[in-house]
Amino acid sequence: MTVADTPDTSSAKTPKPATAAPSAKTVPLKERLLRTPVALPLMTFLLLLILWEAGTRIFAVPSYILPSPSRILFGFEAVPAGRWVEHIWATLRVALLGYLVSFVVSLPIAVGLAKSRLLSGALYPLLVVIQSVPVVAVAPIIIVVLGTGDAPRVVITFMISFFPLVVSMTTGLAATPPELIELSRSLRAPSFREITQIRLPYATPYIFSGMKISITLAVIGAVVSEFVAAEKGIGYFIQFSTSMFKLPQAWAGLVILVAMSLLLFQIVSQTQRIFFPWSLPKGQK
Amino acid sequence: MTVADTPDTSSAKTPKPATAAPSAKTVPLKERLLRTPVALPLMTFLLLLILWEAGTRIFAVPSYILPSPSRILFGFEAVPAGRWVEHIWATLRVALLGYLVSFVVSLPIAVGLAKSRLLSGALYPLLVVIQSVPVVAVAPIIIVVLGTGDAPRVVITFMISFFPLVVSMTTGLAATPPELIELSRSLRAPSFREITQIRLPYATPYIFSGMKISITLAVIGAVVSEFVAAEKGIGYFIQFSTSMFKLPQAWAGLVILVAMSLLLFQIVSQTQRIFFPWSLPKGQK
Amino acid sequence: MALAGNAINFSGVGQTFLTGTGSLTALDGVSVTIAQHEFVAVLGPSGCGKSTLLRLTAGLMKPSTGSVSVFGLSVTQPRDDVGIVFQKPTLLPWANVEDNVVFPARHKLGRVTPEDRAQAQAIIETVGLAGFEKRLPSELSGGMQQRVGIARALFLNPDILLMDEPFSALDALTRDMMGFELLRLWQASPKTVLFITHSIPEAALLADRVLVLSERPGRVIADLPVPTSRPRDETSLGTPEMQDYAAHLRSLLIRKEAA
Amino acid sequence: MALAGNAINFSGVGQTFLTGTGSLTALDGVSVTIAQHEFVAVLGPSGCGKSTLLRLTAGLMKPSTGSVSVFGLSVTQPRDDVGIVFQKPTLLPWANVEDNVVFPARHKLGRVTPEDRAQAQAIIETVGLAGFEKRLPSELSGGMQQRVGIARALFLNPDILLMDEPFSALDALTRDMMGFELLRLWQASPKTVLFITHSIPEAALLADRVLVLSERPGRVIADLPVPTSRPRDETSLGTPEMQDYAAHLRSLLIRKEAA
Amino acid sequence: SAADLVTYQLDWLPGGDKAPIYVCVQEGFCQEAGLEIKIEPGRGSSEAITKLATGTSDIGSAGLGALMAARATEGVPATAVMSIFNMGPHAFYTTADTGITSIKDVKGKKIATSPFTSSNVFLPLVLADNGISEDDITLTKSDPGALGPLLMTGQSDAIIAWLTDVSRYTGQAKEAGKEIVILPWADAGLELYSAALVASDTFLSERPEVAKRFVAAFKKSLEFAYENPDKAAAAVAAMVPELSAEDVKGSWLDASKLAFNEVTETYGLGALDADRLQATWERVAASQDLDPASLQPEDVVDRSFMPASE
Ligand SMILES: Nc1ncnc2c1ncn2[C@@H]1O[C@H](COP(=O)(O)OP(=O)(O)OP(=O)(O)O)[C@@H](O)[C@H]1O
Ligand SMILES: Nc1ncnc2c1ncn2[C@@H]1O[C@H](COP(=O)(O)OP(=O)(O)OP(=O)(O)O)[C@@H](O)[C@H]1O
Ligand SMILES: [Mg+2]
Ligand SMILES: [Mg+2]
Repeated sequence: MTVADTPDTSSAKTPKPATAAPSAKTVPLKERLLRTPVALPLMTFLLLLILWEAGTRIFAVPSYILPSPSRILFGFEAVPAGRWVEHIWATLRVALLGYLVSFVVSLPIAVGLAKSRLLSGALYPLLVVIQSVPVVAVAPIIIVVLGTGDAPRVVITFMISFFPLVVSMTTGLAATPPELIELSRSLRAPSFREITQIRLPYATPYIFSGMKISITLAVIGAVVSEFVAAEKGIGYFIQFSTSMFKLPQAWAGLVILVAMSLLLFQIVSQTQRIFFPWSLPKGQK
Repeated sequence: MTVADTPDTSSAKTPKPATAAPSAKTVPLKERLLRTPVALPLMTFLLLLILWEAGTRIFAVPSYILPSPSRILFGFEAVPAGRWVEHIWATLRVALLGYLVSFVVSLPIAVGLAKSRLLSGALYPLLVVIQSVPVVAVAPIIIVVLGTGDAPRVVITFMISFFPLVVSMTTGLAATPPELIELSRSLRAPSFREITQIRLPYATPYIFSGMKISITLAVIGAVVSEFVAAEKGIGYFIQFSTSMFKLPQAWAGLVILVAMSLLLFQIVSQTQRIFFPWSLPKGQK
Repeated sequence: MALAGNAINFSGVGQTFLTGTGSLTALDGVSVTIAQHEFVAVLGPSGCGKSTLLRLTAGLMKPSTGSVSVFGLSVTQPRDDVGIVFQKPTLLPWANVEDNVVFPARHKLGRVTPEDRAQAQAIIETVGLAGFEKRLPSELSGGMQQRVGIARALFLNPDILLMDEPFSALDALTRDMMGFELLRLWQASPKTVLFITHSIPEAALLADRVLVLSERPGRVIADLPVPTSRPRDETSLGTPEMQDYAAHLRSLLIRKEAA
Repeated sequence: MALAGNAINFSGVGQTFLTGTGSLTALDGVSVTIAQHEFVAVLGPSGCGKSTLLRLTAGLMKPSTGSVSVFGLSVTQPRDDVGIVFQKPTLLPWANVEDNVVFPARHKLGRVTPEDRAQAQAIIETVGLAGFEKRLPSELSGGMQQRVGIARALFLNPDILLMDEPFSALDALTRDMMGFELLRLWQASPKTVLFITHSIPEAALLADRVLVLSERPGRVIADLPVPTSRPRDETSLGTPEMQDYAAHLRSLLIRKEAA
Repeated sequence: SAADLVTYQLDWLPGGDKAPIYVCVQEGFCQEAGLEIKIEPGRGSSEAITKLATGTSDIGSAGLGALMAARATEGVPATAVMSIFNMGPHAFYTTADTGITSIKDVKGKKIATSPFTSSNVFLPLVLADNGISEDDITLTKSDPGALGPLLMTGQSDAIIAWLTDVSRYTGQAKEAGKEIVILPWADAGLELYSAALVASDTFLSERPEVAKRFVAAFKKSLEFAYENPDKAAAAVAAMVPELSAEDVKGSWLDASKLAFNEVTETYGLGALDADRLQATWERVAASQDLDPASLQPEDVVDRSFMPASE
């Protein structure tokens, strides 16, 4: 029998005993790095940037195919800061509004789907339909019906981002242990409290899993909606710059877009970490 | 205290006692309907079709805004059947290949994310980046690098459909009860069997939740990839017909697309129902 | 203690489940009456349908055959005056001990008053969890979790208390202590108790009457009043009368095995 | 039975957990030696660290202070020759009874031979689950699930068997039956057993030695050999010697309460 | 010997306005020139130019303005070898009931355009030429498919679209019971080249003979298509099953006016006149905010591949 010298290296899964409880402050560097949610991704990105810059230089990649990071940096200067802010705000506003609508609409739908098989049979296919309709095909109706303000863009964002929320919420709501449902029934509590006080909290890990997917889809949705109807926004800016062959500037837009997605994703993740720590799997608290 | 006459109406959640075990064959109509996965959605659709047809007729909606179902029917004739098959096959092939790639790529990534916080910190943001880059912006590189065959389209489909799989799989893999992980560790089983024999089966409900989202995204991905680069496929056909102002024909394509999504979604759902019945929430078996 | 009227009545109760591989009869022809304020223990081999009997009483399930009535009314849905301790603790993982205990108030009525909190505090002390009010269930041992479940069932001060092996996860000491505490509570504010257990001494010590169920399908094979009068204490079990009684219960359970 | 050499050795073992609200010492200065083929029971109040002690022995955790060794080697990771019965059944919900029992073979070695299946069948019969081989855990009662867990731990025929309240969910009958069955197995193929329980009679009936732990932080407050020789049966508990022994254990547990 | 394979890049999806290349294949002009053609649909001029620049395609149609911008900003290795449409296709479409009869009338009106059409960059110039400022109109941008509906439902007073779509919008107007009115920008002074035959520099330098043969065959096809619109339509419909000959014919007739007109009569078919090139570049530079000195328009073209005029 082999007995390893370094014990318990794979113990990330078990509750961590405080091996050195009194001197708990001397957390090893590796641990400290892991606890900073920013340092590690940042390092990855720096590495990628360097590789990218080197790659485009070594292989002399023409900038109309892939501009180097340094050229993209100049792309930011192409547009005054104020204009950037306008673009960012336009996209952010639509993404957040669409996300909100998705959430607000998904919740009752998921509750319905989880509680009633009749509804589930009738509604699920409809949701799949909405989810799978390409936006271009229905853009004319949406625009004719909703005009050209934020409304059509929010609806398009909703159409693109709501589905993962519904699926995750429904899965989560149905995953509640039956004993707790029996407890609720035995208390003869109103049905909505079974939802709000038992099923929803239990569904929290699932809901956040859906919210993480949806938030990035909401940004994509906002961008797609800008392809269809907009005169402002990062998506519009990227497409516009591309059609003008101003590629470094288009890539600058892309960088901002990606940063926006990352930020929103982090906000959702951190919301879960801070406000719903019990919903995180063990070892991630 | 009120005691209702019709007992136990909300007992869908508790294990169903065989109230009339001997005459179990006389299942009430409602139940029988619910067990047919086709009848109910079909009825919903018929109802919607009738409303749609009536609506377009009563309000005389011009067909360049919203064609009526009967006009869409004529849209199918615009193209010979053989050509439809070619289009469908082109889209289906790319969607399925992209889905497959998504699955195959997501699995090891999710395992890595679930097992290592270091990897998780470095990789998650990268995934969000890939997920949030609008395809149009990077399409030129993809096409230049991968040529004009199926490859760029499969990659685009992958980019659009892999994220929900990774998120759901990761959530699921981390949700395994710690006792079972202890059992695995106490057996000193190779780490991959902890994954294949414990974590993965436990993650099954989450994985299917992700797979349901992803399959419709794979279809969307195939369609989007056809918007960007293709000479065939339902997405191409819809885009083409729209740009030629042939709305009934575009809607015919849309109908086929939606049918394809529904079918694939059903296949995923039924796969879970038939092969992994224990992974379904109680009352849906 | 005065026994006034009937609290629970089973008449010809049977329960059959549909399983993946056929059907399974868990209970068959159970006819029993439990008087108000009576403390009835149920003994029986594992899988004989004890939990099922409790679920039927709670109105969480409808019998396949026969009928269950509580205070003269047929049980068709859960009632307000019934508290349940489940076989598994089934706590809310996100709520601390105190919040789990006051959960019935929050869940049923939608609000928690300071009186509720005071009441919860008293019960938490009774079950020996003082000082753990703010702990999450995941930070408690298995036995402590079960005690939270008991506290929660007591919280609404129900007329009928249904307990499904509430003490099986407790250590011997806590078990005895909780048993006597339960008796004290029961005497202070009289309740009808249906108490499922695997322990013959526990049944003999706590109950007025013990029902013994057969192996599946569960039938009542004995319905025996406990021969000793109350109040009882640890020594009560030592009397020859009680030793005989316990031996009889044991033999009933074993006889079934032989059959 | 010959006791050859030391199987398990705890020296100065302490365990401290970091919790959300500070740190919590579960075990403190536990120094005990268990000989090979010895059957040792551990008694102690709920939450005193019994499960923690077992986890340390299994190599699933490293002690904060002190060291644990098995067969003379410091425990730094799980070992092949240790079988564990967990406090919760922890079965695979998608696998039927038989597949759960043979799971250690499938999981450790990647394959299941016909001999494995035959072996599993024998053990399933031993734990009284014959006829339930193809049932899923969700179709079993709580007690039956726990028996599957015991069968699984016995399957690899380990030298050391760690059992965390294995019988607490069983009915009295099955409990006794399983206890004697465990003794039979232990005598037929000698094993070192560390047996956590809440039941004094159970500890006295099964063990060579009983360790009593104090309330948290758990310390060994007594280490008492059982006075009766083997083989034992139901009547063994009736002897005055054993009555005294049980009373002594009880007083130790209660004394702690008073303190 | 085997025919030379040439990949032809469309700047948009197949359609009537792309008839010449289909004629070249179907009527055998390309085959006669020893060429085998592979037609790649495109998604806009910039995308087509990128594909040509990277050598993914050999030659194709793309906006000359877009090529100039791509040259000025990124120096892409692609060159125009022949003009196809020598007039801008841009126009206002309106309906008779709006009372708009000239470009000057759009002042104060609601106008819809698609978000990324090249027309948008010329709009300020056209408006300025007609004494209107951008603030005088309400411009909304929406999906091309929505423009017709917006016009027909009266949500917009006019839309900006291309002259290649006359027959399609006329069809929609008919369904809506309205009469379409078209105000081409070229009539109001916007003189510029639009679609041109653009080739990859690699293609031109590595296979100049093939390029010459192709340009000649293409020119022949263009003329043939103009003279035989029915056959041109049939050629497209034969290769694009989604299109019927009637659809194609309408849009080819609309489009061919951009290739055969008074400019053609003056300079000849396919010609790239230096002055008109300069005018085009000035317009492009002004509209896209580029330095006029950053490009010599002559650098963008290479007339040596044109067949000597008969
Ligand atoms: N929902 C269900 N579906 C199918 N079978 C069930 C269901 N619930 C219980 N059973 C079966 O009914 C029988 C009785 O179950 P029950 O839980 O009432 O037993 P029990 O007497 O409480 O057992 P234990 O003492 O082990 O808790 C068992 O054999 C069990 O497998
Ligand atoms: N992972 C952990 N994190 C924090 N505290 C823990 C952890 N595991 C156990 N504890 C605490 O350590 C103490 C001892 O736990 P343990 O499970 O060993 O008790 P036990 O003696 O087995 O109790 P029981 O008889 O109720 O099962 C308890 O107070 C428990 O709350
Ligand atoms: Mg039970
Ligand atoms: Mg324990």
